Amino acid sequence: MQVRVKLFAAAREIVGHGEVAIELKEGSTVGDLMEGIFGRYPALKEMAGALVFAVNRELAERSMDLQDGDEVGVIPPVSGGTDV
Amino acid sequence: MQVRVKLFAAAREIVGHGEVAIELKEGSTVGDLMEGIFGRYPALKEMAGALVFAVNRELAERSMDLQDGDEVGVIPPVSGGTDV
Amino acid sequence: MYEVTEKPLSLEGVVSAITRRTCGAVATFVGIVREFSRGRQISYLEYEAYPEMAIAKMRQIEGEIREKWEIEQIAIHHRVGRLGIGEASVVIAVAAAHRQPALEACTYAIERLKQIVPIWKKEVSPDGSYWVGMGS
Amino acid sequence: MYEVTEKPLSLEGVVSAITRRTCGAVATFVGIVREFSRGRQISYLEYEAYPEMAIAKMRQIEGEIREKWEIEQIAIHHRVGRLGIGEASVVIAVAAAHRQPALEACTYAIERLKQIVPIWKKEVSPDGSYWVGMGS
Repeated sequence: MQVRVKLFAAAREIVGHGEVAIELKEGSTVGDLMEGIFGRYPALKEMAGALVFAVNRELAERSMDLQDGDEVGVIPPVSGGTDV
Repeated sequence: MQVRVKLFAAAREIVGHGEVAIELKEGSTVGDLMEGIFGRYPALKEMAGALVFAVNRELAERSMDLQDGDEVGVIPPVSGGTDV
Repeated sequence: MYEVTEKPLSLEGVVSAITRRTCGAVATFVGIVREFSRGRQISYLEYEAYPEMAIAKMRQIEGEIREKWEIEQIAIHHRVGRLGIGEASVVIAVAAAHRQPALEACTYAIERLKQIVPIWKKEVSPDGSYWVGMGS
Repeated sequence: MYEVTEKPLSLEGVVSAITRRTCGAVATFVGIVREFSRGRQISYLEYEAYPEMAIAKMRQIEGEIREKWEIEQIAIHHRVGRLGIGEASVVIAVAAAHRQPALEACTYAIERLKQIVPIWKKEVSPDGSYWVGMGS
């Protein structure tokens, strides 16, 4: 199956693309998907603990099963800073 | 001495003028001034209990002494209604 | 930054007049003439002010706000005269570095304006007209 | 009434788009690019959104607001791309019959927007650039 991964902000800059299509085994989870991506982008892995994920535009746990055609958003960390 | 009386809204409509100049005895108070006006405008007297007064644009008690040249604002009642 | 005017109010004009390079937030409130008031259909409103005292009271409100919140600029423009439905009667804008003081000060300003600023309106409706005072 | 756009935002446009004959109050919030952020001089900002999810989250905020307050209309427009100092990054406007729900809902909307709407900004300053995330 294939999923579309959308990356934003710092995550997008590390990967170099805002969107990538990735082939996965049936039954893969968000966590499985991300392990594959982290393997290729160690700098992204460094912020792994702070990333959250959206599947089809709703926040999702890493344990969530993916389906063919899903859109997975990689949501970079919140800064915690407040300026306005 | 002379004071300028400014009237607004319902009070202005009753008196027929937004501003009148009134001659007063030395030592007159806001209350004395208003008694004279109420004598001429009974409809204004009907709302007397709800009126408040400003002397030189600051709220003032009826017992306040007036000075020559003072500006007395006659502030009609608050409706109590709220629309916005 | 206070005005009591017969001319139509410009929200954009008020906001750009008070925004500085140090401002990250502008909160505004616009009061608008509604079709209905207190259950009556409105034809139009007539606003009347005690302009000099209204401006003085707006300044007082600014003073109260500056004691409570860190804001940069505040503007209060109130229209007087005849206003049709959909027209703005009051525009309040507060600019601040941060959003919380801007929003809180704006809310405070409209509450205090209703309490202490001598502006009245006459609601003209098909079945008569009614003066509505400060506090409404 | 939701938009994520590269075009400059128009406060007046947003307000007139949401105002109905039944609205007596419009509260707005405008977020503006400041000269300084977290103590650093800002050259410009780059805003980036996950637009489809951002719009979905704005709708969610509207749903939350309508459970809490009686409002007529809400609009949230967020700009993306490069913004200079003084430019508006977000405009929120809430129209209601009465002032209290308009003001409270507007305050709620900007707080929730910062919490849940996936929009990031890169602060570009003479000494480097920094991504600042949701929640800031």
